[in-house]
Amino acid sequence: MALAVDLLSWALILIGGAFGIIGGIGLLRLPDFFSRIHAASLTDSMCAPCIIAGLMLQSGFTLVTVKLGFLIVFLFLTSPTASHALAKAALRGGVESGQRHPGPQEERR
Amino acid sequence: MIAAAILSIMVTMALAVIRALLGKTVYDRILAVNVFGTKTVLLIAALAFLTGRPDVLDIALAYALINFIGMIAVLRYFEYGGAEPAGRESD
Amino acid sequence: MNKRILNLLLMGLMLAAVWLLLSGLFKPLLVGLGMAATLLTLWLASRMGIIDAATHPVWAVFRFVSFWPWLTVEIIKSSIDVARRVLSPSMPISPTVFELRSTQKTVVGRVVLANSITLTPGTVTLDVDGDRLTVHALASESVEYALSGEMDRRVSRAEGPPADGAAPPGGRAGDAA
Amino acid sequence: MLSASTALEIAVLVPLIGALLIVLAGRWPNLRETVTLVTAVALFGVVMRILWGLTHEEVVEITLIEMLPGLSIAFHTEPLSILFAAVASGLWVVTSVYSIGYMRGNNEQHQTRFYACFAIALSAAMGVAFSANLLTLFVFYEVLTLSTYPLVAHKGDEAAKRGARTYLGILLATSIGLLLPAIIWTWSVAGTLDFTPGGVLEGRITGGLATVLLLMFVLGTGKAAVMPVHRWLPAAMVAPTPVSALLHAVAVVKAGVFAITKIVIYIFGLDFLVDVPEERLLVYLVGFTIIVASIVALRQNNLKRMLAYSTVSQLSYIVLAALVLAPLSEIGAAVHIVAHAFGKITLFFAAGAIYVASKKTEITQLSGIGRRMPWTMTAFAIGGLSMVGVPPTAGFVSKWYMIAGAFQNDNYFVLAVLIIATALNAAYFLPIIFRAFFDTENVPPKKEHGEAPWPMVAALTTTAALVLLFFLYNGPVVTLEYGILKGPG
Amino acid sequence: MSFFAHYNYHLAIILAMIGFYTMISRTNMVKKVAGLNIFQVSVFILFISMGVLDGGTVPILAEGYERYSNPLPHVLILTAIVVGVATTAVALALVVRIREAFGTVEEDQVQAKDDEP
Amino acid sequence: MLPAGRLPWLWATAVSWFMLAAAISLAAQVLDVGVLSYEMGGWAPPIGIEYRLDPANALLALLIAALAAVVLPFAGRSIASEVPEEKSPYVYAALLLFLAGQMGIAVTGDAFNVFVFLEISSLATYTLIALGRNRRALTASFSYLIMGTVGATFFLIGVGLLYAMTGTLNMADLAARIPDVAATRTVHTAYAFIVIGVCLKLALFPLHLWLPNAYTYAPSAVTALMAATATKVAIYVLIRFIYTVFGPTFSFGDMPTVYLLVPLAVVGLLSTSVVAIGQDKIKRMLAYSSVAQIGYMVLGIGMATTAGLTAALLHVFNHALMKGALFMALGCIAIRFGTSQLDAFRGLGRRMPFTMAAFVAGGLSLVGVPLTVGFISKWYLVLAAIELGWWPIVAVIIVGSLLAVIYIWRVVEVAYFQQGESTERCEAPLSLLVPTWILIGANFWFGVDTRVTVGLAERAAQLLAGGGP
Ligand code: NA
Ligand code: NA
Repeated sequence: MALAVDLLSWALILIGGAFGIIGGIGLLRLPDFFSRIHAASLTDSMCAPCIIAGLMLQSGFTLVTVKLGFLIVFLFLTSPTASHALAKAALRGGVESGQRHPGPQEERR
Repeated sequence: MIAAAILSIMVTMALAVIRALLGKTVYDRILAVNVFGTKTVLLIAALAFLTGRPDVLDIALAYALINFIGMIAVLRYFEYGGAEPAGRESD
Repeated sequence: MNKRILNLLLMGLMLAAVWLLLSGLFKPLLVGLGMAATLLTLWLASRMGIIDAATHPVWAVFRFVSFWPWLTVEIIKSSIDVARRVLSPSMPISPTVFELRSTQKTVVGRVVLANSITLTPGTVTLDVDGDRLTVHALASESVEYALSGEMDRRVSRAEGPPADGAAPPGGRAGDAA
Repeated sequence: MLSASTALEIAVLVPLIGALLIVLAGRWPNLRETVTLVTAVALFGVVMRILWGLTHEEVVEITLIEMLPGLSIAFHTEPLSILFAAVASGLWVVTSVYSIGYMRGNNEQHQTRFYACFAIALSAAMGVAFSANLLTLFVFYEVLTLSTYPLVAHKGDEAAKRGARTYLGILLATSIGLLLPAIIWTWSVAGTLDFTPGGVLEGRITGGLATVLLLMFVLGTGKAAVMPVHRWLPAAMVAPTPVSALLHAVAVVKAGVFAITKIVIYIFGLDFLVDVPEERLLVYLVGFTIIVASIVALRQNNLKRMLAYSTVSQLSYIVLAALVLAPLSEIGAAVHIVAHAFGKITLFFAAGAIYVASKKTEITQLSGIGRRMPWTMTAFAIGGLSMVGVPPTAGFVSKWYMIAGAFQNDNYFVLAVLIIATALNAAYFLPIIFRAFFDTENVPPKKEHGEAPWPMVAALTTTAALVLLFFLYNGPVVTLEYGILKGPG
Repeated sequence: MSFFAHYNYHLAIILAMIGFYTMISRTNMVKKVAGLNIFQVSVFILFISMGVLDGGTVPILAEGYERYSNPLPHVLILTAIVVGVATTAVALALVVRIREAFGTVEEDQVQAKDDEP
Repeated sequence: MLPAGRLPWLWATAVSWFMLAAAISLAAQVLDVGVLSYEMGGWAPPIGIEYRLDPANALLALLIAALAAVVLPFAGRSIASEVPEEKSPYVYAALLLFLAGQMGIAVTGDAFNVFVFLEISSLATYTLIALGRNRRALTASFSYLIMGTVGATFFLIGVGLLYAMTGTLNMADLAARIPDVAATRTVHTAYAFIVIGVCLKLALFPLHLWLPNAYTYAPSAVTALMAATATKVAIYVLIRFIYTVFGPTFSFGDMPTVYLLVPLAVVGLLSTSVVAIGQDKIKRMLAYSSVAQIGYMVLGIGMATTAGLTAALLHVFNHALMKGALFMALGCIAIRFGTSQLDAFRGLGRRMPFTMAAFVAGGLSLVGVPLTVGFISKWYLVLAAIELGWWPIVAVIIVGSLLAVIYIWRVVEVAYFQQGESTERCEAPLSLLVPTWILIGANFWFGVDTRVTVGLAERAAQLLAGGGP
């Protein structure tokens, strides 16, 4: 059982680390700002939770686990907020946002 | 294993720094700095395990908080015309 | 009983719990400081008008419990998709901006939808204006999926029947930030 | 009865209180001028009391304030002090009478300020006269400069302001830039600033450095107008005539030459300086000033400017006499302070009377004026002859002692200077006197005029009489001044 | 290897230089404040790193540890950080007021507006 | 939120008087029993913070308290006329914070604590300057903030390095331990950082650029208090570190302090005096004059003799009196005309006779006329220079006085010899005049009766130059 938990923990940490690096690569490779937001999102939504979850499994069930849980919740609440705020500010700031989908859209404001 | 986590986090941070230096827009830099910040939180958490002093986790929490607030503050600065010359409308 | 008082009490309990958990120390001095901090926060929060008789965001957390596992799966799926696009030498991306109509009736519901979209790699909410969401997608494939309204429906379902926190019709749902 | 030490204490105070009362009485001109006169007479009385004390062996020294050990504001009496104080306070009485006529006759502005500043200047002059050490001398010297600035700038137009600024600039710059460092140097060498019979520097400083120090004192005392720091004096001619009288005769320039004489006698000491050969260089500088200023005076057409350069040269007589270092020449220096004061004040009073009566300022306009203003021009002639040194005037007495002093030391350079200067003085005063009495009027006056208002005529007649009287009764003064030759102890 | 022996010093110096350069070279007042912060932080890091003991652990008492790093620098720097935060707050408040008064936070533009009456 | 109006002022004034009473009683105790020591919270140094009072800082504490007790009554009307009413409570809060910081520096015996108090008082100062009427007050405050923080951080670096070398922050312990490690590069670096940092705070030329604007645009009462105390406290810190902590042997033997301080002081006092002559805003003129006067103090410190240090300490005290009085006189004028532009002075000699008389009297003291305090400190400075045989320095001091004559005279001429548009009397209210004249009176009192100041300064100088705190 302990081995299974350890294995799961290592797997989560590895996956998290991998997604972190991929996000970093995306941050560099992707051509424009709004695309790069998605790469950052990768590190926030995948890398961080996976690594923290992996650490949680390492620590057993103690106060440390609870604190790590807090960390996940906190990151989950703040990271979309931050991304959204950043995207919105960039939109206002006049950063080119890629093509518009010819969907149900009207003139905004 | 935790060393591997730390290593990958640091690689991510390095990539983020490169993006922060490259730009092009100020928002790119803020994005990169934000990524760097959240990865710092992870780094601190991982280091807490590596050194066997989980007390340090509190710092990770505090850092996450500061990172978020700092990010919003900087954005508000840019949103409400810090970079632009005066007279821009803000709502 | 006054609902506002109830909300205040609940918030206070939450804050106290957070304090105790984070501190992990039960010396009288630290507990006392924690109580002082809790009361100060409550006072500030009520001065800022965060707590009123109408809603309490804490309920939302429980109400949306059924929604979380689905979102987790969604995040994993789209993470793999974005990772594939980033790593692929040809980088098959097609950044697109599109608009989405949300069907949620509460402010909290709309916030949950917008944040879920942002939380999911590959899409990010740029702007919220009333029931219209402006969304940026890394690939145009995500557009069709998002427009299909799967996530919207699930959020609405989790949100349940409109309670006292109904959004004013056509009014601003408020920014996520 | 006033004690001598109290008299010394209040000598500075009396004019100050007078100034205050003048300001308070400013709205009532008659009262204000009465206050001025009463103050002047009172001050003269106080000085006479001190003089009486001195002649009765009442030696007084008082320390008002001791800021730091050895550094104090203190007064004392000695023959030179009393001479200067007596001349200044006595002539203030006469000048006050004259001023009343001049200021009213000319309808001048700011008369209250004028009388108040005049009184403050006299207070400062008393401070300079009775100062017991260099610091006190310096303080009152500067007060004198500052209090006379408004007087020089009295007219308030651009020319007056420019002149006044030159006046202030040169006097302050020389005193702070040279006199003050010289004082500090003296302190650092001698450890005291007190005026001491026999001097304080002997044996403490080499001859060469002593000469440099003396040069700093002579040039730093800008009021003595030794070239090249004489320029403030012609510049100050923008002032009203009573002010010129104050500057040239009553207080200001006399404070300068008085200070130099006092420093030579009581800081350096004659015995010390006689043994310093380099000191001769200063004698040349001063002699040069006498000759050059006389030549410049000869070339002037403006009467007051001519008188100004005459003052420059006459002041250097005094400095020269002091630097000759012979006992008799020191007496000559002291006596010439008196003689020049009487003579020069007469000349300025006359020039002012001419201006008030006829608005004439140039020498060439003066042809035949002697017939319209006989009293004035007679007084002018007496004053001019005193400048030349012709008997029976005061100027003869002082020149006599100077020449005797030069013989005492076999100083032929000084003799030559005195002779040439006398010739030059004659060359610029005598033509004016001839022109006034023997030429016919070439410039008709704007309106018919006779003498100036009576207070002015009364004043200038008095001073002219003093010039003549001093020739006859100089004995007490000379006897008194022998006191300065008393050695230490 | 004296460079690496005192690498904390060198890092602090590099940071300080970055902050100092920012402060001097930027006309934007917010960036100046940012530079000032970097400069201050470099000093904080210097201080804290000086307290580190080889093999010492975080100076929080815990079971099983004998060797702790010196906590005094931490305590001092905590104070210094508070002072720094207060300074930054005042600086930013000033910048806000300057923008209200001059309409810009660029130093040269402020200067230009100052020369107008 | 805060009650506006007179209550805050009354409170602040009461506090300042209480502070004065405390400072007097402390000074009396110091004179009675010698050095006083107090350990914060019962923690002994080096962990705890020690407050320590000896003659040097007793004099400083007395100076701060006395000037505060005079300036705060003055501040009532002055602040009311220059700062919007709703903001005036903040002024008094910041003023008290400022005083707390100043007092803290004066009494603390802990090097790090000096930094903290330095910053506390500086933060209050930034706020106070920014409360000035003109919008330039904001930029003035901002540049002061940048320079001041850099200075404080330099100081902190130095203190940190000292701590690394000695393991203590207590100044007395530092003084005892530094000689053992004095030969190391770290201590040399620490010395350089501390001296430069403090010199930034005290506005030694050429690090003075923040000062003129700060003094010019701050509210008058604030300028008066700042000019009187803030730079003085920085001077005190400089003296403490050069003479007590590092010790004269190190500061003047191992380090080229003389070659750093004396040339800067000389060039500074001459150049800023010349600049002062060219100013049309009198507040700015006096600000430049302050930089020049700081030059005199640093000159005294740089002489490395007891005589020089005595002169510097005397000038610290005396300059506080004269500049406080002068800036208060400007405050009297500002309350009537809202400006200190030279043009506004036309005819003021008649319109505000008492204010202008105070200005002239303060100016005389600034020039160094005998019977004023200015003369006493300059006299001691000259004597100290002569003692060293530094004749050119004597010349510099005299030329500096001459330049002061010129810039003071410019004002006198305009005020007394130029006609204003109006001749109506508009004398400042008594609540401003009385404090101003109290300081003017002090200028003459301590210029005549020098026993107290010279005595204390000499004792303090001997103590400091002797090394032991
Ligand atoms: Na984030
Ligand atoms: Na996303």
